[in-house]
Amino acid sequence: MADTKSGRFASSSAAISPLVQSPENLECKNFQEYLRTRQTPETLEKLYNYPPICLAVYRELPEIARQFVIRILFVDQPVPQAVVTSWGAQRVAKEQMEATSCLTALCVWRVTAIPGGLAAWELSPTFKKSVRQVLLGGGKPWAMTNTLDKDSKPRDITFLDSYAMSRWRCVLHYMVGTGGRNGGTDAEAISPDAVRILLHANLMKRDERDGITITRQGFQFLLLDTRAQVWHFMLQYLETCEERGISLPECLSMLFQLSFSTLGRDYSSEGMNSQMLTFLQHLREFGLVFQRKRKEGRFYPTRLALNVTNKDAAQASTTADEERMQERGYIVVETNYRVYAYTDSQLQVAVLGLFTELLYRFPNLVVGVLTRDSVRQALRGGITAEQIVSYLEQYAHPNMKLVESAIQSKSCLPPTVVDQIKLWELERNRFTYTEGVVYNQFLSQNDFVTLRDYAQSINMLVWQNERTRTMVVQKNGHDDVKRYWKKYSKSGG
Amino acid sequence: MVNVMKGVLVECDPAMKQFLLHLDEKLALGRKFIIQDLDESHLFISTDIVEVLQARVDELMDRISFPLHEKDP
Amino acid sequence: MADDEQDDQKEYRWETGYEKTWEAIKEDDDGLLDGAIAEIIQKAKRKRQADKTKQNRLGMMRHMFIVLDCSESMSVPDLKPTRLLCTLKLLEIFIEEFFDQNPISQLGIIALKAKRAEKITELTGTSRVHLKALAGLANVSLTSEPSLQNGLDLALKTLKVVPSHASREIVIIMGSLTTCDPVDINLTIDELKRERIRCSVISLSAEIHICRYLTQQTMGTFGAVLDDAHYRDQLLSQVDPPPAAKTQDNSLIRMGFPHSKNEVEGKDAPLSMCMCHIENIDEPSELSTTGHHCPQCNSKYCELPVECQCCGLTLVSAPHLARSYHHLFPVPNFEEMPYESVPPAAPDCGSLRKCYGCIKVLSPVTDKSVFKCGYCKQFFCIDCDIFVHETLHACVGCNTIPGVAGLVYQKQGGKAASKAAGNMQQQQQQHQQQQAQMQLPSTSKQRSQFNM
Amino acid sequence: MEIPDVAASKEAEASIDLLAIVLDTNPSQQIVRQNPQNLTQILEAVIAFGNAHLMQKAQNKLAVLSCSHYTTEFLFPLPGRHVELRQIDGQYEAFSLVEKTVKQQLGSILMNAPRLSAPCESLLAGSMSMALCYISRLQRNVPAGVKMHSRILVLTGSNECASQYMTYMNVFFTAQKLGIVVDTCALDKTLSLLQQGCDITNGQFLKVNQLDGLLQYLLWVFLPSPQMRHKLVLPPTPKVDYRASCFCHRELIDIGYVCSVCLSVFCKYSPICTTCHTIFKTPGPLPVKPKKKKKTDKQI
Repeated sequence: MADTKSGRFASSSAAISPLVQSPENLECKNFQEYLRTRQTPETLEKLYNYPPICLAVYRELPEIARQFVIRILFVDQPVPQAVVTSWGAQRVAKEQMEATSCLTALCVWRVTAIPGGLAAWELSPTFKKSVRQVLLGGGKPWAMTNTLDKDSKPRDITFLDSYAMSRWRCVLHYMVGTGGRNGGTDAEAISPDAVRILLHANLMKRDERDGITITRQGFQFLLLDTRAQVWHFMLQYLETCEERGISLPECLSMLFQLSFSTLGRDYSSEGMNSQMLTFLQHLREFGLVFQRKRKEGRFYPTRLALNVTNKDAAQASTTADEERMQERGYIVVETNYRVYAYTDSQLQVAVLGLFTELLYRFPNLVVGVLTRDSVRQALRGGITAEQIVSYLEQYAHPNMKLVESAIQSKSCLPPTVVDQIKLWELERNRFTYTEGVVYNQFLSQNDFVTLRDYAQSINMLVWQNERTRTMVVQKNGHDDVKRYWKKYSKSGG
Repeated sequence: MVNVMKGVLVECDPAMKQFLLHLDEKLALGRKFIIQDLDESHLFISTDIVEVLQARVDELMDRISFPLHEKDP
Repeated sequence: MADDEQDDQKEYRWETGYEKTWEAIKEDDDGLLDGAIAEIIQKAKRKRQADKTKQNRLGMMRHMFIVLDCSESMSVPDLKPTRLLCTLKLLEIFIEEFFDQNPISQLGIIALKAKRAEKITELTGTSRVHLKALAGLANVSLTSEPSLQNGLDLALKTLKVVPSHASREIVIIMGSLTTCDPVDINLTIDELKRERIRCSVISLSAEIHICRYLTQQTMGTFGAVLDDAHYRDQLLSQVDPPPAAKTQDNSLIRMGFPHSKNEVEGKDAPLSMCMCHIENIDEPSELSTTGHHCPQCNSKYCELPVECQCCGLTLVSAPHLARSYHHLFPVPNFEEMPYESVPPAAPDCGSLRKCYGCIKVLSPVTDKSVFKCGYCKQFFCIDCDIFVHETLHACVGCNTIPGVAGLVYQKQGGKAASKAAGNMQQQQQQHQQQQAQMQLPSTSKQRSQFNM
Repeated sequence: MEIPDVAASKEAEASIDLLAIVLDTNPSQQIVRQNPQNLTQILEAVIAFGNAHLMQKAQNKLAVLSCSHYTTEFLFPLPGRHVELRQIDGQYEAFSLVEKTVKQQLGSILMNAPRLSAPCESLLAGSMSMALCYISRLQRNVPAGVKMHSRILVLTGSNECASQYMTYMNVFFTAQKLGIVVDTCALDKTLSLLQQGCDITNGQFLKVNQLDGLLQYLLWVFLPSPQMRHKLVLPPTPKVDYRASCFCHRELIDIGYVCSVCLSVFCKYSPICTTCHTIFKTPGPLPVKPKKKKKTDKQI
C-alpha cells in the first residue's frame, strides 16, 4: 500500500495506550523450538543418553536432515561437508541449508576437521549410540518394561479413552470455573500441583477478589485441540519440575517412552525411583496414564500420552475410535450463521459462549448464533479468527464433512461464514498505530539520507519518503537519533 | 534546522485515510488532529486523539455493517 | 416402423413392474441395517462384474469420432451446471480412460453447431490435443438446432479412408430432440451401414426414433440418460473395445518400435528437434537429446503412440501392445460362496478367516459372501474380487501358486496364450547375456542352514 | 515460490508412507545356493531397512512379503498372530515386534518347504500383485483428508520368470494407475522386465554388486519417500529398451507387422497369423490417405 520509495521497516511497537500495544498471545512451542530455546548443549548431551528422547528428536527433524543422519549413522569416521552438500539436489539448496543448521543447532552433529584439513560433520557419539540402539537393539532395556504377569482385570481401549478424557476435561473445567461449583459428573477438583502449573503457564491468574480466574492465554489454550493442549501443558509442567527436584531428562525420557508404547498394553512401574513415581502420579491425575490403585505396580498409557509425539498421527491415525476419543464432532455451522452444538458438557458450552451468542439451551443441544458483536468480543479477548475457524472445523459434525466434500472447499464450514469471521477481524485492525517522531524539512538531501540510514541501522526507522525528505522514527529511538543528529550537524557544519 | 514533532503514525488503506481527512476537515473530533499527511496510506496524528478516533471509527464500522440475521423474538 | 415394437425388450422404466424398493432394505437378524446395506452394495458390484462377458475377437485398433451436439438444447441445466459443461467434464474422464484402455486407437471430436458440423480435432492418438480442445469448447455459443446428418457426413468422409482392419465408430451425444438435415438422412444411414461404421447414440433428453433406428442399423448402442451418474456409466461403457464385426476383415499392420540405438555408443545422442511440436506455435519444440526416433525416417517424437508424419508409420512401444492383452485374456469370474466356506487358518495364528489377496480378516457381518477362484481355489473378499477383475486383470492366487499358473492361460487362451507366454520367454533370453546353469540344492544339510 | 514449498513440506509431514517389501526367498537363487549365509544377511538388512522406514515418521506403515518357490506369504503384519513381546534390550518395541515376527514366519516357511526336485522360478509378479491388493485395501480405508503414498520394493537375486510377462505388465499398469512406485534392488541377475516396471512407475532400479554393503545401499537409494526423491541426488534411471520381439524368430525388431486381432508381432509379412489363425487380405495398394498439410503420403 505504501508507494514504492517509502516503506515501513521496524514493526515492533511500544506505545502508551493499550490500544496501540498489541496484546501478547499464547505462544505454543513445538518440540524443536523447545529444545533450541530451553536447552544448552550440555543438557542436550545429557538428554541424548536416553534412547526414547533421541527417537523423538529424530522424528522432529526435517525430511532432508533425517536422510543425512541415517546415511552417516553407520559410518564411523567423520564425513566431509562437501560430500554432504553434494547429496542434496541443487534446487533445494535452501531447504538443505535449513536442515544442516537445524542439525547443528540441536547438537545432533558437530563440525570436526579430518586429517586432510577439510571441515567434516560427525554425529554426536551419544546420539549415534542411542539411535543405533533404538534401531538395532543392544544396551539395557527401557525403564518401565520389566516382565509383568497377566492383569487380573484387563482394561480395554475404550475404557482407557473415556478415563483419559474425563480426567483431562476435569482440568479444563477447572480453568473455565464450571467444574467444581455445580457438582457436575467430574466434580473432583484438581490437585494443587495442577493449579500451580496453570498459574505458572499464566493460563490463569490469581487475584484477591475472585480467586483464580482464566486469562486471555487461557481462552486461547481452550481453543487448541486436545493434543496441542496436552503438549503445551506438559512443557509447562517440565519447567516447574526442576523446582520440585525431579530431574528433567528422566521426566522427558519417561514422557516420550509413554508416547512410544502400544495402547492397551500394561507396563510395570517397579524399579522406578521415587521422583518418577510422583511424576507417574501426576500423569495419572492429568489422564495420560491409568492406574487402578495408587500403590499398584502396573499402569496403562492412554491415547493422550501416545499423541504427545505423533501429533500428525493424531489426525492421520486410521482407527475409528480415535474419533470417539476426541468427542466425535458435534458442531453444525449453517450458512445463516447459526451454530448447533449437540453437547451437554459445560466446558464446550462455555467455549462456544466465547465467540457465539447462545440463543437456546436444550438437554442435548445448544443453539448459538455467530454475530458481529459476539465475534468482536472474542477478538477483543485476544482470540484470532483463525483459532475460531480451526476450533469449529476440528469439532465439526461428520455430516458437515460429507456435505462439504462436494464442492471440494478446503474447510468443511460454509465458506461465507469463514470469510465473514475473517472480515470481522480485518475490520477491527484497519489501523495500525505506531508511536513515533516525524522529521522533515531537511536542508539537504544527503542530510536526510545519512540520518535515515542511521535510523535504519538501529532499526528504529518506521517510515520514510525520499521525495518529501520526511521520515518517522520510533519514540524510544528518538533520543539516539537526536544525539546522532547533533553530533552530525556539529561535525558536518 | 530539521523540524521534529512527536505523534502517532497511522497506517491504513487509502479509503480509510480519506475518512480521517474528512473527520479532520469537518472538525468532527473537536479540533484538527492531523499533524502531517505522509502518503496515501500513512498519516501522522497527535497522540492524545487516538482513543477518540478509534471509538469514532468503531462507531462508523457499526453503522455501515447490517445485522446478518434478524434476531427472532 | 411398426415392426420395431416387437423386438423392443422392456426397456422403458414405466413398463417394468412396480418395484417395491423399500422391501429391499430389511433389517438382518440382529436388527443391524448396515449388514443389509452392505449386501445391496455387494449385489450392485457383482452385477456390474457379471456383465463383462468374455469376448474372444475384439477390434483392438479403433478409430472413433465423438459427435458433440452444441445446439441450444445443451444449455438446459437439468444436468448440473449445464448439459454442455457436464458433458465436457465427463468427456475428459472418458478420453483419459479411452486412451488408457486402447493405447493404439485414435479419437476425433466433431461439434454440431447451428445446423453445421465443425471438426474440432483431427483423428489423433494422444489425449493432450483433445483435452485442450475440450477446454476451448467450454465457452462455445449454443444456438439454434443441430444437424445430425452434417455431423455424420463429416465423420463418414474421414472414416471412409481409414484402413479397413481398424474398427470405425461414431459416438453421438445428442442433446436436442430435433435435427434439421438438408437431405433424407436415411441415405447417410445406409451409407454408414455399407461402410460398417458402428454408430452409438447417448441422448441427454428423450429417445429419438431416428437415433434408435441409426443404432439398430449400424449395430451400435442407444442409451437415454437418467442422471449424471447414469450418463457417466453409459459413456464409460463405450471404452471397452466392441466385439469385432464378423465381416470386418483384419490385416497385418506395419508398425515401428522406436529404439534409442544411439545410446549404445555411449556418447550423448545428437541434439534434435521433435516432429510433433514442430508446427504448433504455442508449445515450440526445444532441442533435446531424449526422444523416440522413428526406425524408418529417424524423425523424433517425444510421446508414443504416434503416427509418424513423414513416413506414416505407426510408432508404438511393446508395453502399449501388452496393455491391450488383458482384453483378450480376461480373468475368469470368481464363484460367489457363503462366508462359512472359507477354511479357518492354522490355530497358532488365531484360526481366523483371511482374504488370500489382502489378508483382511473376514467377518460374517460385512463379508457375507466371499469369492473363490475356480483354478487356484483361493478365497477373496469382495473388494479384492472387484480390484482383480477391473484393475489388475490377473488372479493373485493363480500367479502365486506355482502349479496353477500355467493352467489358467492354457485353458481358455488356447494356443494363443501359451504362444504369447512362450514368446515372452524368448524375449527375456534376448535381454540376458549369461545363461547360468542351475544345480539342485537337494541335500537336507543345506536346507537346515536356512532356518534361523 | 516459497509458500507452496512450505505448505508442501508441511502437508508431506502429515501424509502416511506405506512401504511393501517383496523379498525373494527362493532357495534355488544363484546367490543363495552359492552361500546360504547370504539369505540371513539379506534378511538382516531388510529388517533394519524396514525399521528405518518406520522410524522416519510415527504414522509410516510397513509390509514384508516373502516370495519363495512354493508359496507367497506375508511376513509382516500377521493379523491374528499374538506375539508375546517383552523388551529385552534398548530396541524400540515396534521394531523388535517386526524383527521377531518376520524371523519366526520365514523360519516356519523355510522349514516346511517341499523338497526342491527341479530349480523353479520365484513367481515375483504374483507376489507383487498380492502386495497391490494389500495396498489398495489400505488406501481404501484411509481416513478423509489424509493422503497415503505407497511404494513396493522388490529384492531378488533370481531371474525373471518369463511366463509371467503378462502378469508383470498388468502389475506395472495397475501400479502406474494407482500412483504406486515400484523400486527394484537386483542382487545378482539383470532384470529387464522389472527395469521396465521401474521406468513406467518412475521408481528406482539398482543392481547391488557386493552384498555386504546392502543395508547402506538400501538406506541411500530406497529409504527416501518418492515425494522427496527430487530433493536428493539419486542414481539416474538407465535407458530402457522397449522394443518388442517377434513371435516367429524371437529377436528384437524395429519394424514389424502386428495382427489387428490378437496383436501378435511378426518380423515379416505372412498371410496367416500363427496365433489366432485369421487370414489376412493380401496388401493390395492401400487407399491413399487424404493429403495432410505438409505430409508426403508415401505408402508402400
